[in-house]
This record gives sequence, C-alpha cells and structure tokens, in this order.
Amino acid sequence: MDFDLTDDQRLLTDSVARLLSDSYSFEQRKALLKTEQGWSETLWQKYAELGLTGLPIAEEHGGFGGGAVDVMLLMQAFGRHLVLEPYLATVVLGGTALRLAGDAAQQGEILPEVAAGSLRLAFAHYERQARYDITDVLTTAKPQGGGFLLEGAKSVVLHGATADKLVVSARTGGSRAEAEGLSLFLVDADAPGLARRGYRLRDGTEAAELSLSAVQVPREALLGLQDAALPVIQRVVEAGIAATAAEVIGAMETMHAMTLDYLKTRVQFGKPIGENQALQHRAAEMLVAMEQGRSMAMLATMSLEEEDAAERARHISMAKVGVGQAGRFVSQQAVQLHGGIGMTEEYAVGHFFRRVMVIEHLFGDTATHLDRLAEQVA
Amino acid sequence: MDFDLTDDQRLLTDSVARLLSDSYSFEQRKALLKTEQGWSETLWQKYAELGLTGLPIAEEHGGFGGGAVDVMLLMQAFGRHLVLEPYLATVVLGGTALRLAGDAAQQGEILPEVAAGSLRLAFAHYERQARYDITDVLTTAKPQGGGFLLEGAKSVVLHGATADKLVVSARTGGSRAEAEGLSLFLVDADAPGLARRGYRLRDGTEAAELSLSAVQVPREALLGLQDAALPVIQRVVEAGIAATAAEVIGAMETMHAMTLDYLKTRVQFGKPIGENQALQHRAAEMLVAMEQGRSMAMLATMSLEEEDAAERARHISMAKVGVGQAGRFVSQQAVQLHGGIGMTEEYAVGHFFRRVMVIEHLFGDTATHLDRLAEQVA
Amino acid sequence: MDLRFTPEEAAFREEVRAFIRDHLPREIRERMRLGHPPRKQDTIAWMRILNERGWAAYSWPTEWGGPGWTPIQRMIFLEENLSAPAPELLSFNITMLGPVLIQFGTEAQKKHFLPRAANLDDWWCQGFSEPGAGSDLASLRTAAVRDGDHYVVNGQKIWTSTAHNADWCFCLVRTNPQAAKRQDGISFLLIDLRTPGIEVRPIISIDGSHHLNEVFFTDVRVPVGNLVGEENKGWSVAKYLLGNERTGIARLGKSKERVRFAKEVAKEVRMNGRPLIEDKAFRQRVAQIEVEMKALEITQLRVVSAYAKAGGNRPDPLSSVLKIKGTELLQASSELVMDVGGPQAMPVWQQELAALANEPAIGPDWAPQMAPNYLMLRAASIYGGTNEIQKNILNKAVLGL
Amino acid sequence: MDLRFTPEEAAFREEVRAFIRDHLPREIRERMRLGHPPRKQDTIAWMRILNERGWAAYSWPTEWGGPGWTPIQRMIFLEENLSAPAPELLSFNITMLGPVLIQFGTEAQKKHFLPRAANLDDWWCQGFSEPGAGSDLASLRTAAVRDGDHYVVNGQKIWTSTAHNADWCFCLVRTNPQAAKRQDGISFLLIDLRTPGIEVRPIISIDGSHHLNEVFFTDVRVPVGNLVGEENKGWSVAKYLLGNERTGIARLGKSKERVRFAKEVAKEVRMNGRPLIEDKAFRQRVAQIEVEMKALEITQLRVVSAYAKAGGNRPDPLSSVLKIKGTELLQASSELVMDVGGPQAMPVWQQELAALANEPAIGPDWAPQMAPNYLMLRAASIYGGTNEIQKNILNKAVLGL
Repeated sequence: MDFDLTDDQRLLTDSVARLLSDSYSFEQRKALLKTEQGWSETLWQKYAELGLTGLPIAEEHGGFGGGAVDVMLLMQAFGRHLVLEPYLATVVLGGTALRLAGDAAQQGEILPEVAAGSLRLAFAHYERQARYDITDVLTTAKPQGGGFLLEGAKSVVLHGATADKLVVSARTGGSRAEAEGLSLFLVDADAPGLARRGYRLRDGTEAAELSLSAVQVPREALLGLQDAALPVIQRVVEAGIAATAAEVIGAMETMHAMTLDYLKTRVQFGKPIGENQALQHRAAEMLVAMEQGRSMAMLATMSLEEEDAAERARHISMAKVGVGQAGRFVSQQAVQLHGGIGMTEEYAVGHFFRRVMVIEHLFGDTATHLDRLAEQVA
Repeated sequence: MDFDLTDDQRLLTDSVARLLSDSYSFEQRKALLKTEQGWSETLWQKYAELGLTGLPIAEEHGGFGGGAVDVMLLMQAFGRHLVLEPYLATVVLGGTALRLAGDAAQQGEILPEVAAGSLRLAFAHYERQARYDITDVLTTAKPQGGGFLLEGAKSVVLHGATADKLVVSARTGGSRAEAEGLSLFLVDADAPGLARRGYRLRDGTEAAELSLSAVQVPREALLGLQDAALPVIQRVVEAGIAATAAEVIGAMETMHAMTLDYLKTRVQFGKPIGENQALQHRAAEMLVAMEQGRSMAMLATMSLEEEDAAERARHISMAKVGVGQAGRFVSQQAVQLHGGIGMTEEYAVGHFFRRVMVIEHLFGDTATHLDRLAEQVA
Repeated sequence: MDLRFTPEEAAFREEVRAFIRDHLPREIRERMRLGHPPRKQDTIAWMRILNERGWAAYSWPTEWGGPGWTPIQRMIFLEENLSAPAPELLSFNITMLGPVLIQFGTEAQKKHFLPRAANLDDWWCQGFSEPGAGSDLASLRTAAVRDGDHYVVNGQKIWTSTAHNADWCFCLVRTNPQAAKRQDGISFLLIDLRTPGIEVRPIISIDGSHHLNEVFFTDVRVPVGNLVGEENKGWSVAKYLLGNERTGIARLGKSKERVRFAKEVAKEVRMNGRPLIEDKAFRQRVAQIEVEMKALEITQLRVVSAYAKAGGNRPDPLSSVLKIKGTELLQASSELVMDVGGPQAMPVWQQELAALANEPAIGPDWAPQMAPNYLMLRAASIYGGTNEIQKNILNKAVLGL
Repeated sequence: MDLRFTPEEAAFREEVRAFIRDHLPREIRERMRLGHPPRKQDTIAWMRILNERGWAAYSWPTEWGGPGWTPIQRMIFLEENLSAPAPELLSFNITMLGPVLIQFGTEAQKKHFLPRAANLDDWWCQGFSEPGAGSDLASLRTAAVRDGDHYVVNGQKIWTSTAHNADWCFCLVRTNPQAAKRQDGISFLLIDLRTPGIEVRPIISIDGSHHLNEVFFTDVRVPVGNLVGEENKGWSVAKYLLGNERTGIARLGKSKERVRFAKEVAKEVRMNGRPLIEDKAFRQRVAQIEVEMKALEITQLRVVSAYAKAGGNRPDPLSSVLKIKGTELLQASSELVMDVGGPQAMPVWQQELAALANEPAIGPDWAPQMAPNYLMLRAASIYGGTNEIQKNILNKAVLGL
C-alpha cells in the first residue's frame, strides 16, 4: 500500500502544472475554442517536447515508458484545465490499441511518431445503433484482394476528424452483438471511401461521424488477431475509463475550488453567501463526493494492470459508477451554488460541468456499469 | 375537485381529536403498552359509542354508512396518537372482507357486532414463505363432511391473538402462487385445531402466528366465491394500504411538529439548535416530503372507489411507494434532528418511527410496489 | 373531499386539448416535441391564436379580456399547453405586467398596454436584477432622475430574459437614493426599448442558447406617464408582481412531456441488446419519477384549490413546495431524457445548418436538444428564487423557524 | 503509488483471519452473524483471547503491551474482526483510556490500569455527556470539590454507554467553576463505580436494548491519585482522547458483513415468485452499496496511510469523511437487511424466551435482530459528533468556510 508519488512523478506533475498555468487560463482556452480546429497544434508540440505524448509508450519506441499512474496524474492535471488536445484519443485510446495488439512493425512505425507528436490517432469503434454495447458492430470487413474491404459507419469518434490514422473495428465474422468475429484495422485518414464529418461535442471537444464506403485496406492494416479483437477493444475502453475518471477528478477539484472561492467572496444580503450553513454543508457534501470519486479513479488506474479480466472489469465498472455519480453531483452543485453566473458561457464552471457530462456518457454510462455490477451480485 | 370536509366529517374529526387528546397522551399510551393485552378494551367501547367501529359499515347493519374519506380522516387522527386498538384489523381489513364478500346472513350476523364493538376480526392471509406475494398461499381447505378442513399456517396476523373471528385464506384449488383456487373462510378463534401464538411487533402492536391443524369449518364459513377470492383479498389489502397511508400522515404530522418544537427550544452552544440553517432546511425538506406523502394518501383513499381494477392497483401502488418513502425520510430525520433523546424508548419520536417502519413492511413494501409500477411502464 | 375533476372540469380539459390539437401549427409542435425551444415567431403566432380564442390573457378578469376562469381551469389550461407541447405563454406579458397594470395602472396605461400585451403586439421583459444583486433585489442601483416630464435613467440590468426579443421593459429604478430603507425610494417604470441610450448585450447560456441579456441605460428619457403606481412606491408593485398567483410554478406539464419523450426514444435505443424501455432499472427510474409527478399533481391541486377557496388573494406559502418539487422533477426528467440519448445526446448536431447546406441531417432527430434541455434546466432551481431561498421561505412562513 | 497490499500486509491479513477463524468461539460468532449484539461475557471472553495473543491493546506501543502495528495493520485487524463477525474490542479501554493514560498518566496509573484494561479485568466507560449538553461538551456541570486527599463529586452524566457493565468510569468534572473560559477548570478523573454514592439508571433505546445509562454522583469520594493530568487541565486530556486515532471510525467491516448477510437471506426469501437475490432492483441496490463501500475502503486506506506517513501525530480532518460516509453505509446496509427480512423482521420474536420455555422458535433465526440493528444504527449518525457536526468540522478544518 503506497500513495506516494515517485520523484519522476513529482517532476512530471510540476512541469505539467507549470505549463498549463501558463498556457491554459480560461481566457486562453476560450480563444482556442473559437479557432476552427478547437485546440492547439503548438501546445501539442509542447506536450511532445515534455515527453507527454510518449508518456506510456515504451522507451524503445521513443517513449517515456511510464505506467498507468503517470497517465492518471497527467489526465488529472488536464482535467483541472479542461485541456482540449487529442491526448485521450491519440495516446490513451489509439496508443493502448497499438500497444496491446500491434505487431513489431506496426508499433515500430506508429508509436515513435505518436511519441514525437507527429501523428495523431483516433479510436473508431462505437456505432450509432450500439449505444454502449461494445459488441454491437455492424461495420464489416470482407476479404478482398489479399486485404479487406470496409463498409459501415462509426459514430461520435473522439477527435476523429483531425486524426491521421484511425483504429477501426469491423466484423470479419459473426453477427451483430456477437463477441466473436471482431477485428481491428489501421485506416489512413485519407483512405478513399472514408468520409468524416466533424463537429463539436457539448464540451467543445471535437468528434466525428465516419462513413466507410468500400474502403480498401491491405492485409498489414489488420491490428492484432482476426476475429478476436474483443479483449483488446475491452482494454482500450477500460484505459479510456480510467483516464477520463482521472480527468473528472481534476475537473471536480477546480469546480470545488471555484465554488469555495465564490462562497467566500460573493456578498448577498450584506454578507458572504458562504456564511449560510446550508451552503456550507453542501460544500462539505461535495468534498465527500469528490474524495470518494478520487478513490475510485485510483482504483480504475490500479486495476488496468490487473490480469484477471473479470476482476478488472468489475473494478473498472465500480469506478465508472462512482466517478460518474460523484461528477454529476459535484458539477450540479457547483452550478447551483454559483447561481445565475454559473449558467453562463462566459464563466468557467459551466465548461467543467459539460466536460463531466460528456465523460459520463462515454464508454458506458453510470446505469450501464451499475447494471453490469448488479448482474454479478451473488 | 373538492378538498373540503363535509360538516359530518368535521364533527367526526373534532370529536375524535377531543377523545384522543384526553385519553391518548404519550404517557397514557405507554401505560397501555405495559398491560398484557397492549391496548384498551375501554377505549374500544368508546370508539363504538362514538360510532367509529361502525364508521364504514352500512346503516342497515348498525353502522354509520361512511366512506373511504371518513376512514382516512379517522386513521390520520389515530396516526397522530399511535392508537393501539385493533381498528385496522377489525374494521378496515375484516370489515372490508365482509362488506365485499359476505352474504346477507354473514353480514347480518357479524357487521352489527363489529359496529357495536362487541366482536373483533383479524385478516389471516399472509404466510411466512409468501413475503409480500398475495397469491403465495399454501394453507389448504379440503372439502370434508359438507364443510372444509383447513390445514396450514399464517404469519404476522395483525391483532390475530385477540380477535374473535378470523378471515382465513386457503387453497381450495390451484397450487402455490396461482391466482385461481383461493377461498376465504370465517373461522372462530376457539375452533379446535387453531393455535395462536401472540407477540408484539416492533411498534408495540399485537400480532400472531397461527397454525391450523385439521380445523373443521362448516360450508357456511365460506366467505364469497369458492376458488375466486383473489379479487377480494386484493381489495382488502388495498383498503389496508389506504388506511395505513393515512395513519402514516398523522404520524408524520406529529413527528414534524415535535421536531419543530425541539429545534425551537433545544439550546446548544448558547442558541436554539433551530437557528442552524442546515437543520432549518432539513425541516423544510421534511415538510415537502410530508405534503407529497399527504397527496398520495389522498390518492389511495380516492382510488378505493375506482372501478377499474388495474387503474386502482396502479394508484394504490403509487401511494404505497410515495407514502413509504416520505415516511421513511421524515421519521429518520425526526430522530436525527432530535439527537440522542430521539433514540430512547422514553421519548415519543422513536415510537412514531417504529410505527412508520412497521407500516412500510405491511401489504408489500416500497420495493415491491415500485416493481409493480415499473412492470407497467410503457 | 373528492380528487376527481368535476364533469365540467373534465369537459373543459377536453375543450382545451381539442383546441390545441386543432390549432397548434404542426411545425411548431414537432419542433417542440423534439425539445427545441420555441422561436420568437412561434411564441407570437401561438399567443395570437390563443388571443383570438380569448385565452391568451388567461388569468386576467373578463373586463380586461380574460376568460374568467377559476384557478383550477387556469391550471388545466397551462398543463395542457405545456403537455401538447406548445410554446409557453409569455409570462412577462400575462402573469407579470397584466396583473400589475390592472392593479396599479392608470386607465390610459390599461387601455393602451393590456390589449397589446395579450396579443403580443408588445413583447415585454423584466428589468429587475442587477449585477451583484442576485436574490437580493432591493440592493438595486439603476437611477431615475426627474427632469421635467421625463425620468432620466442610468444604470444596468442583468439576466434580462428575452430582452433581445422585447419591445418594452418594465423596470425597477431608484428614484430616491436618500430613502431610509433600501426598499423605499424605488419606482416601477415602463420603458420603450427603442428609446435612445439603451444597449442590449447577449449573455450566452451553457446550453449555447441566447435567452439572457445585459441591458445598459445611458441617459434614457422615459416619459413620467410611464410610471406605474406612485413614485418611490415601486417596491409594493414589485412585491405584488412577485407574490402573484403561481399556478404554473410547478411546470408539471413540461416534466410529464419530457418523461413521455424519454419513453418514446427508449423504445428506439438499446440496452443489453434489447430496447432500453424493457430494462428494469430504466423502468424503475421512470416509475419513481411518475410517482413523484403524481404526488405533485395532487399537491398542486390542493394548493390551487385552497387558493380558489381563499378568494384568490394571496398565494399559499406552500407554493414554495410546488417550486422546489416542480423544479426537481423538471431536472430529473430532463436528466432522464439526456441519459436515454446517451452518446448521441452529446454532439452539437448542426441539424439546421446541415439542412441549409442540403446535406442530410447527421444525428438522430430526437438527439440535438436533449443535452441543451438538461443544461438549461439546471437554472430552474436558480431563477425565481433559488430552491435554497424557497426553503428559507418555508422556514419563515410555514415552520416559524 | 500502489493500491495493492504489500505481501507482508496480505500475509498479516491472512494471519489475523486465521486466528479469528480458529479462536473465536463458535457460539459467539453464530449469534453475531444473526445480528445479535455481543453479551458482556462474549466481549470479555474475546478480549481475553486476543490479549493472550498480544492483540487486545492493538493500538498501544509495545512497551505497554501493544503489538507495535502500523496504522495499516491496525486497520486490517479491525476490519477482519468486524467482518468475522467478532465482538468489537471495548473502545473505552483500548482507544480511549489506554492512549490517555500512556500520554498523561502517572507511572503508578499506567502500571496498575493498563494491563487490567487490556485484559478487560476492568470494564471502563466514559462519563463525558451531561443532560442538555449534547455535542456541546464544555457546558458540563458535574462538580468535583477538593477535600483533603479526595475529590467529592456531585452531578449527573447521561448517555453513558455500558455503564451498567462497567467497573470504572473516566469522567470530566468541573474543578474550578470560576474559570474564565468554559473549557478551563475541567479535570479528568478515574472513578471506581463501586464507590458509594453512585447510581446507574438504564436508558432503554428504541431497539429495546439497554446500552445507555444515566449515572448519578452524590458526594462520591474519589482519591486525588485518580486525577489524570493536571487539575483544571482536563479539557486538553479530553481533546487528546477525542482527537485520537480514528482508524476504525468508518466501521466498514460491519457494513460489509451486513451486506453479506442481506445477500445470504435474500437467497431464502422471495420476490415475484423467485429468490429475492435474483431481483434486478435488489441487485442494483446491493451493487450501489458495494460501490460506495469500495470507495470508502480506498478513502480509508488513503487517510490511514497519510496518518502513518505523518508519524501518527494528528488525525486527518478527512476522517470526518470516513465518519459521514461510514455511518451512511452502516445505515444503508442495515436498512437493506431489514428490507430483505420484510414482514418477518417486524415482530419482537422471543426466540430466547421460547427456548427457555422449551417451545420451538417461532420466527426464522435470521429475523429477530434485523429491525433492532436498523433501529440502533440510526444512532450512528448521532453519536461521536452528529454528521451535521462532522460537516461543520470539514467546513472549518478543510474548506475554510
């Protein structure tokens, strides 16, 4: 049992905190949101210079060789500032898929570029009809000319419109919602037949609808085992849950701090509103929720390295539920305690609120994961 | 739409309120609890004199000919004082069974005695294995010598040990949990083969375990249709739910008033604890819950006369859920806001708490009724 | 005591329902069913249809064009209108300005403004809140100084809902800064928003919509004839306005409509390989909300009925219960809808832009307004006195704490 | 950072678990599994078994007979003890009196009282609360007046848990009523309950049990040698005692054990014609509690670990989080158990009376303690500083509000 950070981890968090406090004020972020791309190429390069894009990538591929805890610390810092760059999509989701399923050639080709900040990935798995069901894939990949022909559509692909390469799931066998028959493919963003329509999510981050119309990929595009990609997809999703859980912790920290500050400084009826005991207790309840959520985000991170898949999935689901509920409560109360100002686009708390809202609806929502846990009660 | 009371109803509530404020102080009630029987024969006669035991009984049977609203008002008053006498068992449950299923002879024989306060009934339906399932009856009634031979056991029969006659459900056909094959019988308390073990429930009211070992009853003991008693049982249970919902409203009123009084008078750290805004808001939340519960108790009462059985059952389930949740919240908070004193047997609030707890677990608990409602969501 | 509607009340409900069914333009209904807020022209069109039927000024006395309904009829009308779903009647015109003018206005003010308000010829907004004031209304600082036949107004209002749509604004202004109590020295003025010196700046809400505004007044000249009630006595006018009938405060029809919509979409989306509507946990969540809505429906009837019995003079302090529970249910039902939508509820689907560009819509038609509705309704427990303030009111007015 | 237990910690847990499995008398375990509170003799027997193993004084330094465990070991030990379920160690002796004597006691006091406390040769109770004081401890009025080699004590204590079982009581008494601050002029006395002038009167709790008492002191003569710390400085002693390590404050092992029990009984009872354990809503309720227990388990590890890192000097103010969430879960799990029992949980089943009368037990063996447990645990959010007080503490100590 050990909750201490290593020296390296301390160094990492300090340098990230410095970078973000210099370059990610709310005003700077708002300016970024107003650009067409909605995030900063320049900052992405800075992340690369700091080694962040290579954080969990092996040293042999130009990475830092860090572990799940390092990613957690980074995502938490990103959450405090609502960082907009495609770290989750590229390094966490795409990177995990390559790390787990890529062969030496694929890893050797792609991971160094990811680490260097010169290539961005996206994870194109979920489809519209699937909602949260990771086996509900209708996109097909049929053998053709030694390679595969991909046909189908993907929905709400995070940072899908600006990625250079996409990790696309498709059926090489089985039928809708079957566990068997899924495969992953690396598809170039400019592959003929691939159409992307980008848009923003409610939190300002970027996503896309993909349509694949007779997209031809070579045999070498297959990532991992044919027909047996489900365990990889599962672990990519788990990595996404752990990373976004940490991000929610960071977001809650900022919202809670802003709320405390507001309670202390906002004067109404001649006194700071924080003198109202009812509001004080609400702030204390937010703290309790935040600390319980923090514990669960830690659990998610620690569980990523658990070998027993059932136990890992159970802990991940617990964390998704715990962080989801804490995030919803804390963000709703943060807006409530701010009153009118909390409802405006010009004030930061609503942005944190929406990021937490979007995250709750990624990778299975609270109800979905509670359902999985309920199934196992015995 | 009309929420006014009639003049008769006003008269009724006034006279009941007078009687109870004279004879049902907390001290008087505690003294009653210490007697072996646990309730007062004398008061029962007073209720009869006031016409309460005949309240919902037809005038031709010596009753008052009142309706569901009259019973609601009375039960609410009983709830304010935690009346211990077997009104629910005798007049509401037993009386409803006779009113709905009794033939002219049965009604003519029994209802006048109930109205006069000289005969008490109990409703012996639920069995231990059934929990809340009203079709789960294992007790059997086999034809024998022109009558029936009853065999089985009944559990937690309200006021079962002191009733003069019992309304007993048994299977004349069908098997466990089947809707068909249920019949009701009137069984004398001193019938050979009927054994009763009385005890108290957690709120001090009386109940009993019954065992029926070759209890012989004549053909005339059959109450209503053979094999088709379920609709009657259902309506008896619904009458019980409506009556106890009203009782919970009365109990919440007293608990809430006691809590307000305590908040205003209890001094700690040099000021009344009611000056703590966090406690004020709790008291307001109790009020909100109580008013929502009150609305649901009214709904239950009004629904008793609804002819559409499905609609009636739906409203009754809604009321059971609404009143159950309100009662649990209000009673838990009443104890919490009283602190240590609320946890003691010598103080009234804990007695109200336990009455509300027991009622929630009669006739199907909150989860059971919410489940029924969920089944119908469409 | 009888919870059932009388045959007359039931017939009235049918009449209202039929009228809305037959007269609400289909395009407006369809947009609203999908959760879109009504556009300015939708509200105007619908108000005028209702006004032609004599229903727009639903709470006014007949002499000023009201239908002469009982409080229960008013409640039924509002619930049916919300459930349809139809655009809500512009409350600034109907439940705020109207009763205030009827009580405090001059004959000239009544004759000029009331018919125009009922027909939405003038769109009114409310200039009460100021920066830093929040629920502490009496701390307002916008000044009006008498200069001949005019007041000269200088100052700033904030959270001015629909000011960008509005023609007129009823404002609280300070006419005597020397008054002993903060509540004294305030006046109630009617201000034409086309007067020079007024600037309206948008405030964008977290759902991306433009409802709110800041309004700046710089040497704005308002004729003294636009004073309502006595000079320096505006606080009583405002109190009358705020304390007015709150029949519609629970907005239960909206919650009901949202739950219906959630169930409808839940038949289309999936959970564990089956329609979500078949999921037990989802059904329990719906059932729980429906229980609370049913309780609130009856509580509302009790409050409205008591209000009617009391001659309609003062709102029941229990209307704070309606506000608290009503907004909790608005929020619970909008959360339900969003959760049904799930990932599809998260994008800013540019449906209308897509249509303009002749591209097919990219999201499901039920999806675009799910999150905005949820986001916007977080304000329901803030505006009109936060739910915390409502609890304070209950403590003082009902519980004596 | 590593949430996993070290191999040493895991081995320690196994050791503790095995010891309890092998040494906890079967009859005690079975009674406790059914929710019965331990009898006096059960607690004594188990404490002596643990003391023989050197574990009873689990939080004391080795020089006074403690095992020298880390805070994490102590936490593991307490959790295993609660989960077994075994009788809880008498906290008056172990976590209250012991550390106080070790810090403030004379050598004579330590040598005499500590070994006897560890072996439960003396059963201690705590005389702090007084009528009307509640959480406002410093308002105490019980007076101790010096008379030669004795203090003469007069006054009354209330809520004195287990006083009827106890041999000794550590009390706060007022030795200087003229002190400027209410916290001054208080002393910490050890009082032998067999001293003449002491009367213990039972307070029956709403579960029907006798845990609490009033204790009356009339001219009770206490030797001055029984003063702990300095005269009039008892408040610091009390603060030390109350601020002491709160490793066990969440009582998570008890909640876990209750949930396990609920699931066990849920296999026996029915819902919709099937075992309740198969009911989806029940499973969701269990899963929700299990999620919160898991979170609290980790939060507790964090607090204990931080406490260990900080040298074990001061409790983390976050221990109020453990108290709030811990008691919420104790209450949620006891509610779950009661609801599983349903109607069978409502009777006062006189199992033991029946056994005495040679009659068969009339209720199921799992039923009798379900409601009493639920009732008694309503006090969990009251004693030791109500959860409202805990929120005040968080506001002051952590949030700066």
